[in-house]
Amino acid sequence: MSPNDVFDALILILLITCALAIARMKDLAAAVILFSVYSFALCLLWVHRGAPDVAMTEAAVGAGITAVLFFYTLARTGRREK
Amino acid sequence: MRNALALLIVIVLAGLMMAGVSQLPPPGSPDGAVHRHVAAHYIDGGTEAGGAPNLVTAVLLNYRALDTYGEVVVIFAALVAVLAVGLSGHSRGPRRQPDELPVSPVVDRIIRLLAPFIALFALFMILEGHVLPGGGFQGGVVLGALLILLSLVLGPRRIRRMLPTPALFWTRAIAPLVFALTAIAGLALAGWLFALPEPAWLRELILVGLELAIGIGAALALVGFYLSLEADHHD
Amino acid sequence: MSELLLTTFAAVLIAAGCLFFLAGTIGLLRLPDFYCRLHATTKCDAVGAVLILLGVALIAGADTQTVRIVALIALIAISSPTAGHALARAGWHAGHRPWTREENDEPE
Amino acid sequence: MTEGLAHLDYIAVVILFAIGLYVVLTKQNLIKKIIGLNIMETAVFGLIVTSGMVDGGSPPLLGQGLEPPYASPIAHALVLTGIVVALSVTALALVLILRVKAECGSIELDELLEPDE
Repeated sequence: MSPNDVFDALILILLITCALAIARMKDLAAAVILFSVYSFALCLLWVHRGAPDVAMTEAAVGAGITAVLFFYTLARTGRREK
Repeated sequence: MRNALALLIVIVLAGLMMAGVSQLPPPGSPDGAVHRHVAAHYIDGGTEAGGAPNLVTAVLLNYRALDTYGEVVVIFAALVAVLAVGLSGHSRGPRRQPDELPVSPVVDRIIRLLAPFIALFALFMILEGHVLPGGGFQGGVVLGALLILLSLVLGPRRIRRMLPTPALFWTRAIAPLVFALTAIAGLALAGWLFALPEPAWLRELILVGLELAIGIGAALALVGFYLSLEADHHD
Repeated sequence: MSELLLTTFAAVLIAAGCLFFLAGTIGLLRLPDFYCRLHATTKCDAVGAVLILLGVALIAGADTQTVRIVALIALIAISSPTAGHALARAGWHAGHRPWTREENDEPE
Repeated sequence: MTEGLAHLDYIAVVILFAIGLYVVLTKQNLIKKIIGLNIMETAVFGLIVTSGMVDGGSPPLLGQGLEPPYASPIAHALVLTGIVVALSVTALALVLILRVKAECGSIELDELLEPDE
């Protein structure tokens, strides 16, 4: 197993952990923040896969703008899931 | 009960997908389906046929320009739908207004300091997108993020004043318009839609124009999404 | 000889940066309240990342890459403390009060 | 990659997709459903980018001194368009949710589906 594989495997584990945490989370604001973390991990993986274009877009869209849009919605609908 | 049923469905589906995925060649092997057909041709074609050294841009703006046109139209349609469905001028749900926290002077100063650099970087990504990683969408997204950041710090009203409505009306549609123009120009000059005409400088000019249009369109779409979600005093 | 010296120095810088990140992460997991955790993580962001980038810049040598790395260091040095400040301010406004030993004997 | 781990990426992607689908199916909160939808989308993007990768490949940039083999540019272009469209979909869904909240006063699906007396 090369260091590259270890790196890949760690990121994949981080991704799955984040996704599971998002699924369990009752606090929607925390879920959105976790989704940002998830997006950043994904974009790390994509730089590693030789896709810098995609990684840049994902960093700006997934981690930045999506979170802002979600937060503005949460400000009006309440942050707790019933 | 319903959750258990959903879990069962998901597990069955995941099992089927696992079975399908295990038939694929392992990721990274050069004989995957993705690498064998047109991709090899695109890479061999190089800068001459593709029009841009960044092959992603070449695929987006030259080989698959029609697809990109469709996508640009999708984004524009989403923007129109958001603006139409948005709560502007309607009875709004009570917004849980946090008592106004004035912007910290530190944050305000730093954002003002950094904003020109971010804008420069976004422009660089758009204009150099056919050579280096980057391009219309990436740069446009960064530009949109910058505008959103500014409106978080300076207040949405300032941003609205920066983007006056009559100008916005046409600028929002710039990406589909420029794409349609390019398609027709290609048809007239070289015989097929989105053809890039011969002299190299003209090609590059067209590519940069397309990138700029995509970038501005994407940035304005993002700002439009943001403003209509944020809207308390939409005009 | 100087090559070796340079590489060693770069390695030391990168290792120090990683140490900062480790400390910051442990702090994030172990410290009792929002402000302490922020205190730990902001430092690892600012100092750790800058140290690692300095090491990388040393290895890259006099190159166009180095200019970009220096610009990156400047941006991180400016923006990371600002983000920490904004977070702490927002936390205070949202009603988090600093943890003190007298009020809560048991850290969570 | 070593033999047993060869399909690790694909397996992870399938797991992510399944988690997203589970969130979409079971959660009653509409915003949570949208987050689940986003996870599903990113899982699909992950699948496409991963299948476009070549071992030891470099980003598909000509004239930058990068050596072939290059990763497949088609996969990257597809995902690029996909990300931006996904964002548009998310924004539209969020605006619709705000509208539902304004009209019906709730964004929990089970409360919305209860027949009014």
